[in-house]
This record gives sequence, structure tokens and C-alpha cells, in this order.
Amino acid sequence: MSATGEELVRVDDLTKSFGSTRAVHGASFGIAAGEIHALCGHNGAGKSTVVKMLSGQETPDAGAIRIGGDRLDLHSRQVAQRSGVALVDQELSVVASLTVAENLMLGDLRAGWLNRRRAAGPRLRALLDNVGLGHVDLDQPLSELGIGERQLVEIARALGQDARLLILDEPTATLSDVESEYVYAAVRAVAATGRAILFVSHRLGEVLGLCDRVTVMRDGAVVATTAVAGLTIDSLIVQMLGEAPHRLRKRTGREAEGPAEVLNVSGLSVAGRVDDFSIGLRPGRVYALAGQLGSGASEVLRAIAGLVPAATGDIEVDGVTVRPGHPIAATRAGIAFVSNDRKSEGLFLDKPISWNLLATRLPAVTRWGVIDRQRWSTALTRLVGLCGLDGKRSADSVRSLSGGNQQKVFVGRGLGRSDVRVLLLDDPTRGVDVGGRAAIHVLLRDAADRGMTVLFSSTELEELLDLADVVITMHKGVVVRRHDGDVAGPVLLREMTHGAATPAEERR
Amino acid sequence: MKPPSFRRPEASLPVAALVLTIIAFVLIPTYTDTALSSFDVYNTLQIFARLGLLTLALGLTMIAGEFDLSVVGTYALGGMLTVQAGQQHWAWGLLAALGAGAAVGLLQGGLIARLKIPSMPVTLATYIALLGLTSALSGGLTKTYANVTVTLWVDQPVLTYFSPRSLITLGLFAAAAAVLSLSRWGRELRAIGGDRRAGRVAGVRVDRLIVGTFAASGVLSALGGSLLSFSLGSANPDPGVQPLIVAAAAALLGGVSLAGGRGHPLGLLGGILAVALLAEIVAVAAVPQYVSQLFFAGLLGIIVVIDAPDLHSALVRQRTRLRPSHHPRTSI
Amino acid sequence: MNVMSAPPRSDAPIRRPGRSRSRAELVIDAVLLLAVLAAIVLALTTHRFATVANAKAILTSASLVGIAALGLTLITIGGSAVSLAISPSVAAVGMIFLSAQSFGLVPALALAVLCGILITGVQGAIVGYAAANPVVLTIAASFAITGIATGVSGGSTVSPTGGGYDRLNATPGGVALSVYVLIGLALIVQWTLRRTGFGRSLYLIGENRRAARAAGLPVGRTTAVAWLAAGALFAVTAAFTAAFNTSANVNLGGTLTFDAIAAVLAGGTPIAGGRGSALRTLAGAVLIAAASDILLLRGSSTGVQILVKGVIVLVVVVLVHLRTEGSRA
Amino acid sequence: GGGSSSGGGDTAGAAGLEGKTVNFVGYGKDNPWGAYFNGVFVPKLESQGVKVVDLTTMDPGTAVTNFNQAISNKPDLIVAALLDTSSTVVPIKKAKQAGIPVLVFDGRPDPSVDADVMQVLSDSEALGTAAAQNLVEGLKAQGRNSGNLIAITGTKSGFAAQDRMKGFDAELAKTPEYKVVDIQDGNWDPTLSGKIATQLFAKYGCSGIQGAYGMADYQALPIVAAAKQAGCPVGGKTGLVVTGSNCFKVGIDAIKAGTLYGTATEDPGTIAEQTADYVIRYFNQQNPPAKELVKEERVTAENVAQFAEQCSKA
Ligand SMILES: Nc1ncnc2c1ncn2[C@@H]1O[C@H](COP(=O)(O)OP(=O)(O)OP(=O)(O)O)[C@@H](O)[C@H]1O
Ligand SMILES: Nc1ncnc2c1ncn2[C@@H]1O[C@H](COP(=O)(O)OP(=O)(O)OP(=O)(O)O)[C@@H](O)[C@H]1O
Ligand SMILES: [Mg+2]
Ligand SMILES: [Mg+2]
Repeated sequence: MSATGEELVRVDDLTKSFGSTRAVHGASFGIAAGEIHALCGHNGAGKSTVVKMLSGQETPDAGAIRIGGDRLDLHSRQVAQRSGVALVDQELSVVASLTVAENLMLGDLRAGWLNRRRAAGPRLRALLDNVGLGHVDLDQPLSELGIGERQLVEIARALGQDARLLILDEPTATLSDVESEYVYAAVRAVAATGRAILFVSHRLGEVLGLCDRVTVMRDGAVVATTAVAGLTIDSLIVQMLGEAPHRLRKRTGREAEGPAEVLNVSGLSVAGRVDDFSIGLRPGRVYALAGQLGSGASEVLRAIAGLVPAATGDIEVDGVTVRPGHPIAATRAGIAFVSNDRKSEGLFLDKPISWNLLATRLPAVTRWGVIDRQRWSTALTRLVGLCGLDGKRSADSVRSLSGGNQQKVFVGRGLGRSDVRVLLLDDPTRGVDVGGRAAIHVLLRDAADRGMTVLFSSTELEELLDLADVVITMHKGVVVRRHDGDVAGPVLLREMTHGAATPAEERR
Repeated sequence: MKPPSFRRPEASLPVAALVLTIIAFVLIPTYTDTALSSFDVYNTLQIFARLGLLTLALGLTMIAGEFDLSVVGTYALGGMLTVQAGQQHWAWGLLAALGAGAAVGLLQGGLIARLKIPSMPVTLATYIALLGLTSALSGGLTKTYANVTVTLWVDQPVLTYFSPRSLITLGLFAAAAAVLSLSRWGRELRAIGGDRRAGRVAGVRVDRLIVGTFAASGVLSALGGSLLSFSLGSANPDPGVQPLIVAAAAALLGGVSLAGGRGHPLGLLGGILAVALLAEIVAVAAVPQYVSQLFFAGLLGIIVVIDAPDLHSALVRQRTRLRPSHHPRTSI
Repeated sequence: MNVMSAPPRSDAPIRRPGRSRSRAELVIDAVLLLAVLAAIVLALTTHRFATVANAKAILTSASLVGIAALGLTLITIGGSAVSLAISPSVAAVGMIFLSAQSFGLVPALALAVLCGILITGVQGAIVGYAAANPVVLTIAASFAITGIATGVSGGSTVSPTGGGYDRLNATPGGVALSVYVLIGLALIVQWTLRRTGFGRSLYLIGENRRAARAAGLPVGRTTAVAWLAAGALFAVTAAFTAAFNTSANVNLGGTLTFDAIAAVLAGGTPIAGGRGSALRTLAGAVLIAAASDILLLRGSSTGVQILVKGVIVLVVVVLVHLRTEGSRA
Repeated sequence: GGGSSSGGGDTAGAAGLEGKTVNFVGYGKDNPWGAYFNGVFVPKLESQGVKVVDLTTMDPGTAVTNFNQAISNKPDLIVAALLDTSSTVVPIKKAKQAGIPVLVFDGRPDPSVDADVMQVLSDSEALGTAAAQNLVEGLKAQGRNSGNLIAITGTKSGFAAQDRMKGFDAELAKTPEYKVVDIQDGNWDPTLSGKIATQLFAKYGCSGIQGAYGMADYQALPIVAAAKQAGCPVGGKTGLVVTGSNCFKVGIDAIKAGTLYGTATEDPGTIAEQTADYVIRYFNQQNPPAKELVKEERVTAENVAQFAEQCSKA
């Protein structure tokens, strides 16, 4: 592996905006043949957008992509594939209704029109063995495989495409250590044949152990490209965060001997996702679950909200057991949930702001089932004020709002109910700009001050430090540590990206 | 895409349906006083030939995650064009029908793929429009096809059990099965039906595939109408909704999933054969038609309830709660 | 199934501040305006179109389809796409209504509505609580209803057992009673959708069932109630149809299923749910009736009338889709 | 029933027709006419020991399949109603080749196979004639010497509708002052007929239509309802004159109530009796004529009592 070889892939001044969001601006870096090149950066830094432009899923607003010296116009997935770009997308992109073999052959340009499943058998078998799926049958339906195994199938597919550039966007986020090791070995083998590899990851340990150079992005721009030899986890964290990492989370005034626990979760497990999670939460405080994709933090929140039918364990609100797997039961018990996917599991985008804010409060604003204009507008005014929205726009559709304001509406919906005891938020400020984020933080802090229990998940250090009274770090489905007291940002980041590993294990 | 193993619904459903109906068929002499004859098999295949292509057309779009309600409209139009344009020579009629079917399919597929409109309202509108067009073409009258030679030819017994019509239909099922098994289209069709985003990311040309599927669906339904017209020696401007409903039932029995992404032409063949056998049993055993309707209702009801997602969650919930709390392997 | 919902768009919407209309919307509006103008010209140049008698005729012929379409509107708005079992339900309830005439009009009506609620409500409960696919479920239901109705009646036609039904054929003020009922019910349904908590939940569930579930809205109950109400409206259609024909058999429903769907779609209610209104459906039903009427007056055949109905539905579906997408882009 | 008088002496052969098999490709049970026909026809034959295999259906495609099934069953006789005349041409020829006799009832077969089958037919032309006579008589009784008429027919492609219109037109040709202004295809569908009638009353206005012909009573009554809703008086001294031409219970009730001027028979009971009778005569080698017409009667208020029983079967 050499980081100095001739550059096979080169991007210059790549720029892409979504509406008013500048996702990527002026990103430039190169990848040598045989190099494993890491792309790091905080959530929303623009990594996946770069990946999408390289893989033909988005067209850049400006800038150039060169592979093997030729400037390419990658305007579709097929063109990118023909130009030799193979991709493991950030989102799992295999089809559960197909068999493993079919998934491996899906979209394979070299395959031709004939389906040569038999002829391809040995090659596909080798691909699977290569990523540690020796136990998986080629003709097994993918739906019989676990999430991690499915991810490995997608990785095997990309590895098998014989590409000039292999892109992996957070390939190991849902994999166990053993599974990840197979991926590392496979990736190294591909690099050894002189291909370029772009490896996007939040797991800093693996970045340092696997890659040759690291390009760090922050707020859509490239901060630096550095050879790993000169990096440690801490110096990488410094690059990713800029000035922030040395802040401490200060102990807040409220103390643990406050009132009795409102929410009590014990032995919560979701097969393959979360293992034996227990927690007790007191009113008036803000709790955070800190964990990257695949850490199980989202799953814990969803299970408490009754949205995971396969969850086991006990959930009690004020000592009363909540019927598991029933969102309506959770709602009745005083649990409100703000999903991380506000588009498909949160807001009603084409409905007015007012409808969205009051969606869960219909019984309170109706009399004999009929909407009481008086109650409706009183409740609405209060909520609009609470959320800091423009009251004059409450008849506009939520879709017409900016992302940040949409999120305020979503969070505000949970706040407006007097019967809510516990507010659960899954990554509440994902894709929200700085101003919006601050506003949402204020909302949550106010809610806690009014006696609500707030539990949110986040990957964002600043958010964890600014907002949470208690931070619980999670890694690969288990709790790493609970921080009731002071904690430094880098410690949290280390636990999130690295688990409870000892410093000695850091450099592989 | 090889024919799937029997554990999976796309194989087990049609096989179960077929086995059940075959048993009921073979046992006919025990519960009626009619003996079975080779003709009963011939007639079953004739019923199959009447609805087979419709089932194949609808089934293919269902595998791709769409739903082509217009198949019966194309079926009616194809039959009418066959008669009206084919008075000189049957080939002209056939050509007109297939051309119209392809055009209808391309138009619908284009609208659905390019504009990303849900297929149901579009195909419903074309269904109504095509029935109107057929009726306008014929003045609302059943049109007679004078060429009795063709009528006799398509239904003459071949090898005791078959007729050219049922052989053509069987051949098209075999061709569809071969194409979907031997080419990449099979897996790509099921990929875009099962998870369109994942298919697109993997590099499947989703739009082309949708247009192609609808075109195939149009051609197959038009051909189904043509063959029926040849066989009946006439074309009826309004076949009613029954063929559509029976074809949908057959496709579902054939293991096609409501959610798309599942199914195989051989499964569809099993489904429609089961339906044809049932119809033949009804005819031979002189069972009242409403009994077979109730039977269909039961079958479809079971399929739809088994497939219902929230029922699934409820079952999962039930199972996890009955299990003593244990610690599963964490494979994260 | 992708049937119900537009496939996810690969390119995320780019927001534009304010309510200024996009070019796509303007073009579509222009096309619509031209179409309306052309229709008006066509209508006015049609002999006897613009007469009171003809207006009454249009409303009358829209009324029965319209009432059933109001019921379907509730189903569609709630996100359950369509019911394909409208015709058989109407036939079955119509038979019950006529055979119950000996108890008097009001008890017969009550019985009919009760049966309508039961028949359609059961389907609604399965759709609501189990999230069963409504299209296939209603196909199954249509087999079941027709089968049972044929089995019970022996296929015979039911004649009224009393004369009370004839009051449904009354023409107060020279206009058919069914027209008043259609307008009254449209207003009631419109009010229910707009002004009640049930209506709000229905729109929310129809737009995004997952979000509604996560928000703890009573998805199952609301869906079931929408179908119950639809069943009652189908029953009203059934009573009027049976009274009008003075006899009922399993074919009483005729092409009502597709006529009602056409009216809902022509009113611009998207099949994906979450949008639409009773008044739009009313407009859709009248639009189709008026178009058929113009064509009939101009001497076109039934085939051409049906063809035009299909084309109207197609055009409205495409335009409504483009327009919503346009306003989102 | 009223038709039991036809073909005397059959029941005398009560020695029975054991061992005889009839395959019955009639109208399906989900059609009321068919349901009643089957209910009379089948038991009557079975009481004689004839075995009847029921292959009835209302779907023209299925009917052909069932006809072929019947041929393969090699019965002593196939009794068929022709839903679609042209599609049964080939099956009839096949039956002839196979040497299986076919008896067609109700509507006539395609002319090309007319000689190949026995027939017990409704006299469709007489039904049309009766309808025309009803209208002319009714209008004359109102003192109208001229008038505009509309007709809403059964499925136009069928011979039943065509032959009735033949009789109807021929009869009206005698009195050209009564003019048919509009003929629409009501497809034997009450709901569709009502819709068309509504539009026709709007098109011509009450004063533009004096008489209306609904080809079956269940088509005539929606015309009555449509007229009333359009504000056009029905019956009486000046109102619209409406006639049907095959009678049902509802039609008889309407004639008694005065809203329907008249109708004609073609009730399923009569023709079922006569067809069954024909079969028995055929099996008893009484050599019935190759073609029999069922005698159709004109029904108006004057003789309604006489036909009430016969017409109340469906
Ligand atoms: N389709 C889109 N429409 C609007 N905004 C988008 C879109 N895709 C990305 N963004 C925004 O662009 C920014 C960069 O997103 P991107 O997905 O590239 O981040 P990332 O670095 O991959 O983050 P993560 O680590 O969470 O995957 C974010 O603010 C995101 O909200
Ligand atoms: N407080 C508010 N209440 C209601 N509407 C608002 C409010 N603030 C802004 N909006 C509206 O939201 C829309 C977009 O606002 P903004 O300028 O924040 O967009 P943006 O920069 O794209 O936001 P984001 O970066 O969060 O995606 C505008 O139409 C604006 O009028
Ligand atoms: Mg990313
Ligand atoms: Mg902003």
C-alpha cells in the first residue's frame, strides 16, 4: 500500500447545494491507485454527498471528477458503473426478496443479458467467503439473513464489480468486530490489486488501522488530507471538530436525589440490535443516548415508544407497566416520540403547520368530536409561541418550511401536550442548521424545566455536551458507560466510535 | 432466477393450490356419479387458455410492484381489433391487436415511469377509456368473426389434451419463465418490485424496466383477447370485471406478493391452472357458481390477511411476549 | 405495494420560500382553464344543454353514483385507496331493502343502512387494524358478497314487499329526492371531514400512516369508522337504486364500483390518500355526468361516452399529480 | 303455470325416462330469468327420471367451454340457451359431428346452424309487436293521433333484441303518425336504462316524448321512475305511455297501479314448462316439430288478472 503512487481518482472543487443547504463546497482530494483513502467528518459534513456525486446519484453543481486522468460526466448510476465506480451505499441497498446470489449479480454490468447463475456460482461463492459469509447459501433468500449479513452481501457485491474506484460509505456501521475484520481484509486485498478505495467511516479506530490517508470534511468543505502515520484518534477528532473538543460537559445543578423515577426500562432487548438495556429516568432532566449508526440508540427509543414489535423487556411509566409494542398504549402512558425520519415517520408534510402541531392533541381541542375553534386557536397560539414559529404562517403546509423549522414543528408537537411525561427524540437536530439547533435545544431544556423527562439520541458532540444532564454512551447494542458527572467531549467520541476499548487497542 | 425452492411462498402457494384442486378433480367420481375423461383435461386447458395470458400480464406488473388494471380493457380492445381488422386475413387482426396492446402498454408505462404516478389510477382510467373505445369501435355490438377455419383451428384437439390455443398460452408462459429465469430481467424485475431504491442504487434501469413490463403486459392481454375472439368467432365489447378479478385471484394464488418483488411465471401458471381446474370441477360436478365464488373469497381472504403487515407485528409481539425473557445473541 | 403511493422520488425537493407558483403549476392551470373554456363553449353550443330540465337530468344521473362516491371518498382520503366491492354491496343491500318493505320505509332504511355498515365495516376493520391490502381484500369481499347473495336469494329478483319505497322516488320541487340527499350528504361529509377530530385524523392517517402510528393516533379505529360511514353511504345509494328500479337482484350494482372510483378521481382526489374533499367528489360526479350528457345530446354512442369518461379521469389524474409535485418542487 | 296446457299427454309416459341424460347449458342462476327457468325446467325433467347435468352460466366465454364439455359428456341431448349467438356456431357444428342432438331455447341460433338444432323459441317478433300495439292503443286511448316514442332495448347484439325491434318497427310502420325518435341500447340493465331515460327526458322534454318502450319490465320501470323525476306525468289521461315486453311481478304490479300501460309474456315459467315438455316428447319419440314457438300474449290492464300468476315468477 502506498500513499504516494500516481493519483487514479481526483476530485476538484466539487460543489453541491440542496436548496439553501450547501452540502459540499469546493471539495478537492485525490486517491492513488492501491490506496485506501478515508473520508471522515461529523454527521452532515457532506461525506455522503461527495459519495453520491462520485457514484452517479447526484450531479455536481460545479467541479470536476477525474478517474484515470479522464474528466467524467457521471450523470447516472449506469454511467458511473461503466466508468468503473463500485459503491456500497450508506443506506443498505440490497433487496430482501431476492436470493443472495441474485443480489450479488444485481446491476452487474459485466453480467450481460444472460443469467449465468450456474456459471457464476464459484465466483459468487468466493465473493461470499471473502467477506466471511462462508455459512451462507447462495440460493438462500436474503430475507433470512440478519442485518449485518445483508450488509456484507452488499459489500461483497461491490467487491465483485472489478471497479477502478471502490466506494464504501459507512460499510461497517452495522457489523460486529469479527464481521468488520473480514471487510478490512477484503478491502486490503482489493487495494493490493491497484484500485482506489474511498472508505467513509465514523469508526476512527478502523480508519487509523485500515487506511493510508484521511481526508477530513467539516461543514461541506475539506479540512485536510493527511497520511494516517501522523494521526492519532485525538488528533483526528481535533480535525473533525475544529475548536470544540476540549469543552467539558459541566455538571448541572439538579441532582440525582430528586423526585422518583418516571420512566423505568429494564432488560430491554431487540434481537441482534440491543442487548439488555436498562435505565431509570427522573423528571426535569435531559438524558442523552450517544451512539453512532448501529449502536442501538435509535432502537432503544423506538422500542420504548412501542414501535418495535420484537422488543422484549419491561417498560414502566410511574410504576405502571406499558403494554409493549403498542404505540397507542405508549402515547396513553405519556410517552411522546420524535422520530429521526421526520419525512416518513414524523410530519404530515402537505398539511398545515397547525394540523401538524395539534395532530396528537385532537381530543383536547374538540368538543363532542367537533373541533372547537376557541380551544383550537388557544392551543395553537400557545404552541406556536412555544416553538418560536411565525404565527401568521400556521395555515401553510409544513413542506414550505425550511428543514430547521420543520423540525421545530415536529418537536413542538410532542411538547404541546400537558399529559406528556417522557419525551423521546431520535437525533432531534439531524440536518438542522445552527440557529435551528439552538432553538430546539432551548425548547427541550424548557420542557425539562417544566418537569418533563427528556431522552434523546445523538451523534453530535456539541449537542451532547450542551444539552444533556446525563449522557449514556452506546456501542454495538450495549451501553458503554453512563456519565452523570463531568465528561470531556473526546471521551464521549471515543466511546461512541470505539466502544469501551482500552487505549492500547486503539492502533491496530 | 431459477424456480424457487418449495419452502418459499412463490412456490408453496401455487403448488398447494394446484395439489388441492388436482385432488378435488381426481376425486370427482367419488362425490358425483360422473366419470372423468381425457376431455375434462382438454377443457381445463381451454379455460386456462381463456384467462392465462391475462393472469400472466397482470402478474408481471405485480412482480414489478405495480398493478395493471387496464389488462381487461386491452383484452377487450385486442379481441375487437382482431375481429374488425382481421376479416380479410387473420394475421392483420392479430397484428392490429398486438400493436394496439404494445401502444397502450408503452403509453401507460411511460406515464408511470417518467411522471412517477401510482399505477392504479392511471391504469384504471385507461381501463375505462379502452372499454369505451372498444364499444365505440363496435357500436356497442358483439362482432362476429366470419373465418370459421381459424375458429376451428385454434380449438382443435392436439395430442388429446391440448389445442393450439392452450399450447400457445402454455408456450408463452414457458417463454416468460425462460426469459425471466435465463436473463437478468427476472431478478431486476423482482428487485424493482421489492425495493425500488435499492434496485436503482445497485444500477438497475428502473424506468426502462417499468415501461417494458407494461408493454409486455399490454401485448399479452391483447393477444389473450385475440385468441379468445378467434376461438369464440366473435368479440364482445364488454367482458365485465370478472376476468380481471379472476386473473388477480389467480396471480395471488400463483405466489405473487401484494407488496411486489415476489413471483415467477411458473407460479403464475400454477395459480391459473388451479383456477381453471376449479372452474372445470364446477362444470363437471355441476356445483353452483356461487359456491366457487365463496371458495375464491375464502382463498383470497386468507392470502390478504396473512400478508397484512400489522397482523404480522401483532404476531411478532405475541411471540416475543410468550417467550421467557432471554438474552439474544448480539451480532451488531 | 407501490400501487398506493408514488414511488419515492430520487431527487429531494428544493424548497422555494413563499407561495409563489412554479412554472409547472402555471402551465397546468393554463391547460385546465383552456379545457374548462372549451367545455363551456361545447356545452353552450349543444342544443338543449343549457336548460333547467337538462341541469336537473345531469344532477339526477350524478346523484346515485355521487352518493356512493362520497363513501368512497372517505375510504380514499383515509389512505385505503379504493374498494372494489361497491357494486356487490349495493346489490346485496338493495335486495335487503326491498324485501324489508313490509316493515315500512323507515325500518327498512334503517335495516339497509345497518347491513351496509356491517358489510363494509368488517372490511374496514381488517384494513384498519391489520393493514390488509384494501384492493385484494375488497376483491375477496366482492366474491363473498355476490356468492352469499346468490346463494340466499337463489338468484331471483327481489320485489318490494310494500309500497313505502316509492317515497324515495319523490320529486319535491320538481327535483329528484336523491339530488337533495346527494347535496345534503355531501355537505355533511364535507363538514365532518373539515370540522371534526375524526376528519382531521383521517386526513393525517391517509397522508402518512406510519407517522400517524408513531404519533399514537388511533389508526385502526379511524380507518374502520371511515369504512363504516362509507358502508352507510353505499346503503343509501342501494336504497335509492332499488327504489328507482323497483326490483333488485345481484346485478343491481352494475358498473357502480368503477363509476364511483371515476367520480372520486375526476374530482381530483389522489388515490394515495390524505387529500380530497366531498365537494370535489361531488364536482367530479357532476363533471362526468355533464360530459356524458353533452355527448348524448350531441348524439354520441355509449362507447364514446365511456371513452371520454376514461380520458377525463386520466387527464385529471395526471394533472393533479403534476400539480402537487409542481407545488412541492 | 299458464303454459302447462301445451303438448298434452306427456305425463302419461310416467313409465319414466330413467337413464336419459340431458346436459343443460342454460342461463346462470345469478340472472333472475335464468334462475326461475332452471327452477322449473330441471325438477320437471328430474321427476321423469331424466338426469340433468347443470352447466349453466351467464358468461358467454364460459358458455362455450361448457358447451364443449357437454359434447364430451356424450349426453342424450344438449339443451342450450345462446348467450352469444356467433360463438356457439362452432360448438353446435361439433355437436352435430359427434351425433349429439341439441335443443336451443329462448333465442334463435345463428342462421348458418339453424337446421342443425331443435328449437323452442320465444316469439320475439310477437313480443315486439305486442309492445307496439300497447303503445298505439294507449296513445289512442288518450286521444292522441300522433306522438314521439323512445325505445330502450336489451343488448343490441343479441337476436332477442333485434327480433323484438323487428316486430316493433313492423307494427309501427302501420301507423306512421307515431314516430320513434330515439333508440338506445340498455343492455338488459335496469340501472343503465334508468340513466339513459333520465337523459332522454332532458333531451326531448316531457312534451317531446309521448310513449316509451323498455324491452323488459325491469327496464320499463326505471323509465317510469325517470319520467316522474323529470316531472313528466306518467299514465292516466295525458301522461306518458310506457310498455315493457317481458313480464315480471313488478311489471304486473305497475300495470295494476296504472303506471305501466302494458307488457307481454315471455315469462320463464311458461317457456321452461314448454321446453321440458318438448324434451319429454322428444325422448318419448313423439317426434316434436323441429321448431316450436312459445305463444306470447299481450298483457294490459284489461287482462292483467289473467296473467298475474304466470308473470309473478321472476
Ligand atoms: N437530498 C438532500 N436534500 C436536502 N439536503 C440534503 C440532501 N442530502 C443531503 N443533504 C444535506 O446535506 C448535508 C450533507 O449531508 P451528507 O449526507 O453528505 O452528510 P454526511 O457527512 O454523509 O453525514 P452522515 O455522517 O450523517 O452520513 C446535510 O446537511 C444534509 O442534511
Ligand atoms: N419562525 C418561522 N415561522 C414560520 N416560518 C418560518 C420561520 N422562519 C422562517 N420561516 C420560513 O421558512 C422558509 C425557509 O426559511 P429559511 O430561510 O430558514 O430556510 P433555510 O435557510 O433553507 O433553512 P434550513 O437551513 O433550516 O434548511 C421561508 O419560507 C421562511 O419564511
Ligand atoms: Mg453519510
Ligand atoms: Mg436556514
